[in-house]
Amino acid sequence: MSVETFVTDKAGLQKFYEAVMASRETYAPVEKFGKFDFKRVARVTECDPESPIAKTQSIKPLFFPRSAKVMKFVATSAGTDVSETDEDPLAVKRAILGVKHCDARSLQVLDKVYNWDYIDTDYQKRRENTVIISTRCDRADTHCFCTSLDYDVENLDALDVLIVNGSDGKIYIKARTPKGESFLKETVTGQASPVTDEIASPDLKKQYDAFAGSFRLKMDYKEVNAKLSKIFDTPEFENVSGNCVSCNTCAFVCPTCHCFKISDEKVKDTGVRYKSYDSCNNGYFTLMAGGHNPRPVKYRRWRQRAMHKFVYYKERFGENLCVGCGKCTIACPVNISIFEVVNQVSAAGVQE
Amino acid sequence: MEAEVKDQLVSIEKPELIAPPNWEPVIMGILCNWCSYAGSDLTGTSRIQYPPNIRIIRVPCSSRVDPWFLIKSLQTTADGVLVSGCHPGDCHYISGNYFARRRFLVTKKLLNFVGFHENRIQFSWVSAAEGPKFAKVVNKVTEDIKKLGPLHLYKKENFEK
Amino acid sequence: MARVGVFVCFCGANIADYVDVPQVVEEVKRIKEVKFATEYKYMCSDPGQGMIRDAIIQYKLTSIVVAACSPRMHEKTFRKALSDAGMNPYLLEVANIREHSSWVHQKDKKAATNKAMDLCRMAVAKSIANEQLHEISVPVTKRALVIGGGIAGIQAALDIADARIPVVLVERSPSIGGKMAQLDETFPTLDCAQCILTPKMVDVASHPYIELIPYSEVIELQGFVGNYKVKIKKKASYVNFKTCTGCGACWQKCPVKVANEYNMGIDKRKAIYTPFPQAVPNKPVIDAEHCTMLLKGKCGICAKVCDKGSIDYTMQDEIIEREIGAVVVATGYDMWDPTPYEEYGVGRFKDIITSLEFERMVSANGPTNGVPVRPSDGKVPKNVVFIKCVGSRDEAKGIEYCSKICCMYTTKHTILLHHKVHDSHAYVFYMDIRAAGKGYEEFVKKAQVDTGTTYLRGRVSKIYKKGDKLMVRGEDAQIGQVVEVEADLVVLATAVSAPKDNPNLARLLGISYDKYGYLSEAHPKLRPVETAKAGIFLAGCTQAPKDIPETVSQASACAAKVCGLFAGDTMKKDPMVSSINNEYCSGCQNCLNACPYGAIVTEDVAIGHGSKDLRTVAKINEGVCQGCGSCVAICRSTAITLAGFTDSQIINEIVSI
Amino acid sequence: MNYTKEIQDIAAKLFAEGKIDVFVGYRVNGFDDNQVPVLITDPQDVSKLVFTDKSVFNLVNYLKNDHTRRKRVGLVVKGCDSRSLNLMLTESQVKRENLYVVGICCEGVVDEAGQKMQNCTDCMVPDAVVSDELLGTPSGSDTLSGSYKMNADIAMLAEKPLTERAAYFEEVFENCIRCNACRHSCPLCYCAKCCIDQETATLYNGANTTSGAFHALMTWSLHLAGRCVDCRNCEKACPSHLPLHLLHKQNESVIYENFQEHLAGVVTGDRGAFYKYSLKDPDDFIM
Repeated sequence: MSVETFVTDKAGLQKFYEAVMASRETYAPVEKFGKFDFKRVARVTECDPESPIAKTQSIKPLFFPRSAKVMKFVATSAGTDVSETDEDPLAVKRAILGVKHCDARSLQVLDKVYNWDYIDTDYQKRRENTVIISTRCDRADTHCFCTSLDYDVENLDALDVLIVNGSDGKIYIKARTPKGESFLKETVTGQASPVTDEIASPDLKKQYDAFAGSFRLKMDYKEVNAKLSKIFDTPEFENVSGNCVSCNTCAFVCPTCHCFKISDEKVKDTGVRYKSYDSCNNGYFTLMAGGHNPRPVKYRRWRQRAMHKFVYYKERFGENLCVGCGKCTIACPVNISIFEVVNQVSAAGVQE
Repeated sequence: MEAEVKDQLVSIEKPELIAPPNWEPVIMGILCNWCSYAGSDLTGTSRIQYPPNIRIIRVPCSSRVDPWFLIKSLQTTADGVLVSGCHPGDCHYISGNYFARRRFLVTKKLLNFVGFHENRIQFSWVSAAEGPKFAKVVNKVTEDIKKLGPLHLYKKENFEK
Repeated sequence: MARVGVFVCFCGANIADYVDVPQVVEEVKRIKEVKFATEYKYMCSDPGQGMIRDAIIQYKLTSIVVAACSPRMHEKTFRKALSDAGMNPYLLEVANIREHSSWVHQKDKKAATNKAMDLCRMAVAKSIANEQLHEISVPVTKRALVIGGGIAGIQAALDIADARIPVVLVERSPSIGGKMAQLDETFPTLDCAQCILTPKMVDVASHPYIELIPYSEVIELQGFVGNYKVKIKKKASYVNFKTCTGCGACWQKCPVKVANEYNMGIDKRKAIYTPFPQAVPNKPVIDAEHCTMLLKGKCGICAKVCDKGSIDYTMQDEIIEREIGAVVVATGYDMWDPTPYEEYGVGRFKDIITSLEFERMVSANGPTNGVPVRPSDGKVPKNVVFIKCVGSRDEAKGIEYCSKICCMYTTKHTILLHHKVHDSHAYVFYMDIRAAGKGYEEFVKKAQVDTGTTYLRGRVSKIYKKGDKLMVRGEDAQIGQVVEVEADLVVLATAVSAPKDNPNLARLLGISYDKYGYLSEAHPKLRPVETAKAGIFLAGCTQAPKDIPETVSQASACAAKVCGLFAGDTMKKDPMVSSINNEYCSGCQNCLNACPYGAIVTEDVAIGHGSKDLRTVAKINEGVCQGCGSCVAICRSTAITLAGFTDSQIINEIVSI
Repeated sequence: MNYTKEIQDIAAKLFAEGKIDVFVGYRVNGFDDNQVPVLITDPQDVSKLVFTDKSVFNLVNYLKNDHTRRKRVGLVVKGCDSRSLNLMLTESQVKRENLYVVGICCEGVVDEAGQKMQNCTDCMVPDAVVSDELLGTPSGSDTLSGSYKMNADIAMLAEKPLTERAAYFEEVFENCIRCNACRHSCPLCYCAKCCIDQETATLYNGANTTSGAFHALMTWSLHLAGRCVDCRNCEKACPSHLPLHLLHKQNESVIYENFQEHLAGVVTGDRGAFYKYSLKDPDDFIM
């Protein structure tokens, strides 16, 4: 694979971002109330592509919106007229700046479920038309544990374009996929000069080692996977979920959670059907029409969450449904960490 | 051309949005059965004319009015709401309007706080004998809301996320 | 899937002239759920109703919208039409396109038509969420409880009992009769109060449908209209009424003397006593607070002299329970204590008395044999000053209202004084003379002429003693000067005040009372004898000060209400009442506060599939609920639903246009 | 403010005497010096308990929880927390006899950045109003008639023109992701089923749209009007860092100024402002 790499400096990077914004619809982290969320931007000054990982929402809503219109309907005595919704604003050619590695990774995980028995064409279109531009992570946040999971953070092919801060003050803009390559060809103009060599300076190695060394959380996910799959009935789930307040926010900020609910909203004769996020931690999530609820208590819902992330999804798709981004722990009002939960449960389960 | 633009109605909360030509506001009127609804009937039997913008919903008592109804009205169909009940002390259900009065004040102030013009949420006490007063109230509310222009905040069709 | 039929009425020209009815019909036909829509000249006529009946059957309609006049006008008519077609009558909705559209937008047919369409849409949307409702029928216990045995209670009890409905009459004191039994003569006719009251008292005692429980109090009331359970505490009388003949030997021999309440403490009674000679029942009771046998275990004279052996010192209070269907509260009034009038020297000067004390003195069976005397020296007074509005209409002293009867009884007192002491002279200090009532003004006028009483308009500012006389200083507003009157006796027309125990009683019964302690009627004009709680009625001064004719009328009105309530074996009630969804109720009990009728109680129920876990939730007594919906808006978790005005129905209306 | 030792002793004693099944307190969260709630059932774990000015979360939230609902609970409450406990007691959600309440005379807590929280600088009720045991020195502040401190943000926003306020709040509601964490972290949102989760189609506003969020948050704040104790659990839980206190403080100031009510939950048995009325309530805004 021929890989395009350009080298530039800080000012050049800004110009590159501007060129991206000029060439297609661009989303980037925008600060609102001290938290960064990905929004449509037209100018570099509006956004911060290097937003701190702990304060940035995931990019999931750009592919799986928090509420998506499924259909519109007009119900009159002449019949019910169901129509597709307006054009999907997320399916246009677009680029996303400032994507974190874990977020990009989450798309690869989600691809599995969206391309499974039912192909979600909306999701597909959004994926295809999106160029993901990311800056290389150089330091782990308190709750990060992506390196403990089975993918190569360094060579993530979910990123179309990777921006690397060289130790020499130089900034490398690297295409990682053919999509990224052709995109760079379109966009990068005079501000950057192409380099033919792969950037492989020992500096980068050192940088990566420093990055990998900055992780507070480390685990052997294979061991966790194996232990968890055997201890469905451990009472430890009750202990670890003890101070959970069932607020559901973990699922809403999680880059890989993909449960949803359907709701209709109608005014006069016309209505819209929405598909909106839901959470398995919600007590009513599994309530059935007849009144039966297989997960009426909190620990069972927590067990489902942990098992789905580290066992069930793995069994079906060969991947963990967790990318180690730590967003849930940061958002959690009582700082419950999925990392601690799975480790604690698997450790306790084995002792018994 | 200049003059024409000036004549155009804009939404008070979102001045960038201009009302369509011949725009007429919709006002949701929630009336208690015993005083205000009866009063509005008397307005009818007395043939006192008032603007046709109000749409009337009958409830047993002003205390039945959940602030939710006002929020929902403003979000969907209405440019303004009017809730009317019995005068203090005259409530058919003894104390209903006193409970309602508190809720109304807090709701009105809250909606105003988040950006709704206060005239979009109005209340009145109209007794069963006050047919003329009902017409006067509707006149005032309609006039007020016409001045404010169409309501765009949080309208269902407006969002796109 | 709902199938709605819409019937738009022309109302002759009333609607059709200002609303394009065919266009309205076309518009409603566009609504998905509308399966049939038509128009007619008069929907309320027989053929109009016939159209509804036919369409219900032909088009298998599930709800009906009639767009016509106000639902306050013809809702019942159309409901009946639905019933006749075998449909639940509550599946009807009325769109008010006459009072709310055609009649009020006569100058703009287009706008009126548009509005009529919207009103129809709203009614259709609401009707889709309508549910089948059924009239609530509540069984009735046909027995009434009357609390208080004054003239109000006596009249109510007799009227109800005459309709062959059993009555339980509870009186706190040993005898019925109340305040009226203390009066000498009554205005404006100067009938002897005893002469007109005692026959009624005797009737009560002998009436086969009246159970008289004297010397007792209501301590608990449970249940709801038609189905109350009352607990009555019968105080120990220490006299076996069954064997006692009322011979009087006991009280004649009793050595203990106690101030006589009946005579306002002017003379003494014994520790075993009947309140007054005509008492009903005419059996003595022992005053446990003063009887030396009960207090110290010494004496026992009454038991010795009683040849029937009716005295039983070991008698205990007794709790009597009765099932009843309705309550008449007739607890009367208290005389206001004038002590706060320090400037009058109340308490310091013996020769200042209240009007009821004066009443007792001039009463033929009173402590002074009908002659007024000065309490200080027993002399017959010559100059008597009557001061009106003592307490009444005086915000500073706490009573803002007019006591209503003082003007009249003071006039009566001037006459009585004139009769008893021919050479006396009466002065009346007054603010206004309020003599509204049949024959009242004439009575006042005549009294003024006949007695030669001096009327001075103004408040008395001070009373002080000068020798053995009292000097009454006040302003005569008519001449604008301060006047002083030398008085042998001063009579204060003290205000009527609510019984001190009324707030307790109100809480016990679950009814409301005003800031003075008077019990509150359900509506000041249209429901003056009902309370907010169904099946509890008010008679007499317990609701507000009133005179005897008014009291008697209200008592009879109560009786009529009770008889009406008991007319059938069950009561029919509108089904528009609230109900609780146990699963949603979190048991915060805020709705209990918001319900003006006390219709909400709590119960412990198990929630969910086979759960044994008990949770406290609210429970609505549909017999009591009046359907205001206050609780519904109060309930945060939407656990309460008001039939006929559900959240779904109202939101449907809101989003339908 | 450090009552770690005292609380550990109390908890140990309560377990030893068999008075409680679970003790709800705070522990240091393990990766920094911030604290998280902990539910202790094993007497040996009492050494985990701490209490300092980092003990932020309102623990009364756990009383609506399955874990504690039918157990005898010991818990630590600060001034604001105790007011929410008071309301829970008044609204029959917990039984007083099942609780052992360690009240704190609070000197204010700090946020993650170490800054004293705004609700603490404005606090009118620093001392726990419900407690079996009170730690610290009571401030002696007049909780019933002390002068009300208008929230600075409210005052600032109220002065802004309507269009600016409208734009500001539109942004707030737009950034809401409708995870309902605010609701679940609120101790007073204990409803068996929240009205916002209604299934009926026309009532339902479940979609994450700006108007849906507006509806949900407005309804929520009105349900907490006269009940909110300003513990800011909701704000701490909000993943979008929305200034949710604005809605509550606005209602609180209206209620405080217009109805002569004292602050929510200060008096046991006193219900929220919407569950009572006074004949003297303002009437001038009604035609």
